Amino acid sequence: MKDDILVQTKDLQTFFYTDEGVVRAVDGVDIKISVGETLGLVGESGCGKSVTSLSIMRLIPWPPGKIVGGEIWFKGEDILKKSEEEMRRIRGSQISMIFQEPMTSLNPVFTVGYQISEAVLVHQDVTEEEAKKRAIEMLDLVGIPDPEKRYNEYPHQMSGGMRQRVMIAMALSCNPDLLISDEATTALDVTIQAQILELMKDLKRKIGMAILLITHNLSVIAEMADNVAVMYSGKIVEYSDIKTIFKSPQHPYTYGLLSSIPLVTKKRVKGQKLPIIEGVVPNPYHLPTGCYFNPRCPYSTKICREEDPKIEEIAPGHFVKCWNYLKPGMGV
Amino acid sequence: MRNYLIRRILQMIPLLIGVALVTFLVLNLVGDPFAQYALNPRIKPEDIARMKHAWGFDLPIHLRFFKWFWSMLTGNWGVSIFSGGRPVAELVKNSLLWTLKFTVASFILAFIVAVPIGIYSAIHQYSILDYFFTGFAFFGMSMPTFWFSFILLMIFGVRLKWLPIGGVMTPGLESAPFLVRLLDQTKYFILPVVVLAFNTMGGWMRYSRSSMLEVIRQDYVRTARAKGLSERVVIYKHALRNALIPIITLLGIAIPGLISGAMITETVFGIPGMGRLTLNAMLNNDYPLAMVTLLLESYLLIFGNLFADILYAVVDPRIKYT
Amino acid sequence: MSEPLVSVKNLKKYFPIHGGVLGGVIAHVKAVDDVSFDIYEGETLGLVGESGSGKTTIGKTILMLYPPTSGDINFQGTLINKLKGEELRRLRRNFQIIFQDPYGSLNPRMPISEIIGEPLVVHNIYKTRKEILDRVVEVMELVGLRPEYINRYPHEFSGGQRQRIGIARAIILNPKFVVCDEPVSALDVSIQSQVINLLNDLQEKLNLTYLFIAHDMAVIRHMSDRIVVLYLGRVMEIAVNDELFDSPLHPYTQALLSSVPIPDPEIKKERAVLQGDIPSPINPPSGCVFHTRCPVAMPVCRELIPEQREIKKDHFVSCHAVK
Amino acid sequence: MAISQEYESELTTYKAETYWQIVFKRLKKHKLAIISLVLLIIIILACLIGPFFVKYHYNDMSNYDPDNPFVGEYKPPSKYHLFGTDELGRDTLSRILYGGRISLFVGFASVFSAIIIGVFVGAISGYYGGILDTLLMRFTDIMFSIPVMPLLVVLATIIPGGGVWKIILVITIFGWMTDARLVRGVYLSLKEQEFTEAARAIGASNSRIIWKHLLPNSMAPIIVSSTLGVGGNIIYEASLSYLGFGIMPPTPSWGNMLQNAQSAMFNAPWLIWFPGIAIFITVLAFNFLGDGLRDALDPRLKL
Repeated sequence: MKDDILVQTKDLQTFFYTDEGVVRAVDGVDIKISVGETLGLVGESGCGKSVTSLSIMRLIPWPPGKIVGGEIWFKGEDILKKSEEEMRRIRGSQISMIFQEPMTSLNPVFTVGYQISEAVLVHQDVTEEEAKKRAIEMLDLVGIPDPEKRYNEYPHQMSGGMRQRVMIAMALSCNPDLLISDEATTALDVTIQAQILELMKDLKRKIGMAILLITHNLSVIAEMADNVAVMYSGKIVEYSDIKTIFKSPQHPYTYGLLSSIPLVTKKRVKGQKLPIIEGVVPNPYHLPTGCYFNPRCPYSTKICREEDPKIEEIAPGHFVKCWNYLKPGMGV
Repeated sequence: MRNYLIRRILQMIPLLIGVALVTFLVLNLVGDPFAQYALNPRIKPEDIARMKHAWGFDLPIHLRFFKWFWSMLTGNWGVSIFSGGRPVAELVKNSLLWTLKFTVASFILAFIVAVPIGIYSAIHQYSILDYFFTGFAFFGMSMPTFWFSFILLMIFGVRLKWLPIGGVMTPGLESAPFLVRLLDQTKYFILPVVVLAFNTMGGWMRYSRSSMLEVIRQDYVRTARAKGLSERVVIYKHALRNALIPIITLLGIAIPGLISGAMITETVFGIPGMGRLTLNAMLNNDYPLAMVTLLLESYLLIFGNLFADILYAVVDPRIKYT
Repeated sequence: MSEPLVSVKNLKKYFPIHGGVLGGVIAHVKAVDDVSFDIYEGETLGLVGESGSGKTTIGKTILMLYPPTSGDINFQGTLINKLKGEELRRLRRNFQIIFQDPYGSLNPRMPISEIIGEPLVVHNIYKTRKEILDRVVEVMELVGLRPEYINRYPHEFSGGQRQRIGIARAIILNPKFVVCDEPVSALDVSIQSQVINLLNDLQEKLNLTYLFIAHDMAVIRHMSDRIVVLYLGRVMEIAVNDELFDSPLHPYTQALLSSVPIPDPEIKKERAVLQGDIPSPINPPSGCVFHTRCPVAMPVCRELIPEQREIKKDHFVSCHAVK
Repeated sequence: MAISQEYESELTTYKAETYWQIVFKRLKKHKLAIISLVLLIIIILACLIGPFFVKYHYNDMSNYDPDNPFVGEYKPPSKYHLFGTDELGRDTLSRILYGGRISLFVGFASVFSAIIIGVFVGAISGYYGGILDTLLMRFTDIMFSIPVMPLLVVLATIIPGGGVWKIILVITIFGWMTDARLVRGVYLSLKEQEFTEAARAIGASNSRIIWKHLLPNSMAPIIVSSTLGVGGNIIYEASLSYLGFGIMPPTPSWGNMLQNAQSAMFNAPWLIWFPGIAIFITVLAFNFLGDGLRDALDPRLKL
């Protein structure tokens, strides 16, 4: 098992230094992704899931952001120790990334075909002709009809779903070992989202890359991921395989999230209330003492307010960061 | 693209007429310019009558406008009495040539200095050089053109005596070989060109800087980095291509400033250009001439803007298909 | 069911597109094209569709925020599309709207006392400032905002709280009918359920009628009594909640439901993925607008616009293939 | 309902700074803008109060005094005349202070009146759109297509008189278009925002929306443009005066003090230096302040 590990972060810390203070956007995150695994990273806005992925790419913009601690191991090497030049050779070839906003993520002044072949050209020793051929191949692979013609189109001539396909084609053009998908389907319509999710599953079967799937949508996670990490205020609060998380979540936050979302499969009972998590996500400049979730937690006790719990392995492969997991009366 | 161009050109027509109308009204509604001519003993009454007829002053105002506008369009601009009866067209031609020569020179100078500096400042935001250039830009923007001219004249003309303190060429060189004349001309043009360029540069630097800063923040720049492109390619290819698109509009934006600045610079340095011509026409109440120059300067501006818009459409692929 | 509270008949809303050589109108965005439905007192009518389906446009046109291109909007026996100026302004106290964007829908330069209290000022409901403030406090408590925050500005609140402010503004005049335009889609997951509960709670307490617009099928299912499914500005299907989810008849509804991911890893469903993109509403397909993506399209679908037929009781479908 | 009282205090209370507190806090980080602000206050106060404290009236022509070589025409700076004297032997310092009043007044007043016109035209045009908008904007385009300096010269010639008010009028006539376009642009984008729709939905009238909802939200760009505008107008006044079309002597302004200076270049350079520096420093300060305000009021920084 151990040799299979593709990416592993150890106590990763990425902070943002702003005028109002320091935001500990990612504060001691440990995740690992094995070869071919899909890890879902789930959390609400501002929990640090995107910052985690940008840290792995080492694309945190300084100022104001900076990776201040921890290690990121990729294929047995700490990429935080690599030079910018070495890192550049990894980006786009071994680790690729697709983003949330398909409308703004492509450069408006270059053709989509050129933008794909550019990725091939920087990483592979090929001629421009071959790169173009590869780009057209990729466009075809991601299901864009008439790829030769589409090659010469500009992003503004395409729909959001098509652009996201182009982004995927670009990301996969060098056969990466890891694809980071940062809310890649969030901005899309549900029938288009279904297309893209199917495409990603299909490509994964064909290419076999690992995926770090970042989303706030638990349903997408349920459909795609092998393992799940739940983030809250810059920390991982629960980490397990997909079935355990959905069947017996142990952290009150995970439980609250799962039970509060309306279900398309559930019959409506008029007037029935959804279970809710009270309150709002804490202000990153004024984090509560103790466990960050304690002000919203229905099971909060004295220790929760005073001390932040460590993440613990409560069952093989199931990690929870909570003082009170599985305690009687928790009702989870 | 074709539609865009045709639309753009068609939109210009009401503008051209409107500007002519405003120019006409401003200079006509105030009173009868010939009343002042009549006080001048050098002008014969029959000349006035002839001119009144030529300019249509015996017609109602709207017909007079059309008559005037038509004669403007057909190049039938008449003669200027205050310049010894020389044809207006000839006066304007000479002046326009001088104005174009030195504004185009300073335009190019400003562009090639300001845009790279602006881009550099954006890429190295908050570096020492960025601060220096920012200071420099504000310096240029805050300096009254004529005062700056005085200072340069005092230093390079009066104190150091390196450069002439006015005029456009050394007398007696009219028939000298081309190279000698060019060198001579350059000597006379250095100060006015620098002054005028300096005045425009500041704004351009700030504009290019913010345009580049805006682009650097965009998602597609992050995509380019995520692709593994080197920082050089990310900045100079992906970002710069996009940043240059709004900078092109500078070509249009800059023209009014250049024309205004030229008027003052011409006065300070004694260049017989359009600005000076307008000024003298106004000082002498030579309204017919002033109307021509004002109209021409406005049209220069309108066509400059058109040129900038066309260029914009050429570089921005998003416009081609709408 | 009794008489409808709101009745929409053959509503069309086209937005002109300017362009061409002379900058004239060259085309229209057919945002809403011949839509009819009724909303009954006390119910929640769900309006669901993807982008370009015209759901938001319908919501705003019903409230006369955009003048309709054609068609009638009947509110309690008054054709409000025929009203002008002052008459319409007077009537506005009866129907209100809750917006999608909790940031853009509150004026950043107004304290929330003014934002929430403005309807009272505009309609001259209360005369003194104290009366207005008392009423504002009352409504703030009703939507779960602490009255101490009355003098604060929108930027001091989180997204969920801003949405509560928007809700307070909408209900302060005791309207009968409220359009909820994607009220939770911009909110975080954990905040969505709070706002959903609040909306349900207020409906019960104030006897509100909702037109609930959303693109999220799960939220629609939780909220609505009846549901209208839209595609490219046209109604595909109208049915009662359970009926629609258990036995959808229109191929589009079926595909839409099948596209929704379900938060249960045990269910590995076989989904019927719709091919192709949503066509542009500027130039929608002829005949049935869905035929370009429809798995059961027939030649007739390209030619004829299907009529809205009542297949079962209270179950309307616009499809040639449904018998 | 919803939030239990116990936790709420921790959940919600962000800092309760007002908009202007935040703006001022951001502005304070812009060192040059703050220095400029202080400098401008000093300059304005000096021009307002200064003339009461200087020894010479701005129009006093000090007579030739055989015993004192520092008094008379074209005298360089000395302890008698700190900034020297001009061709008529008048005290340059006194003229600069008094002229500053005129120049600053012209700058402020013409910006103010241009804003009134510009806001009105822009607001109507942007909010109502349609034919009205087309007509107003075509007119704005036309005015924009006539180069400023030549137009100023023409206007200054044909409008009779030579006083301060005329110059203000002249500068206003061409100055309102920038504000009109600016305000129109802001209104166009604000009109699409949901809070405007919300105001219409509750039944607010058009004039209430235009003046109560939209105007306060367009203050930021107006403030920036007026700050920069004051500086710009001071330069316009100076340029006009230099060309001989501005404030007429004997009233001093920074511009007309420089009018005769070109001929004094050889023997009395201080007559060029001091008024020029006054204009330069003042305009520079307005530009820095405007730039700082632009950053501090940047609407992209979410509130």
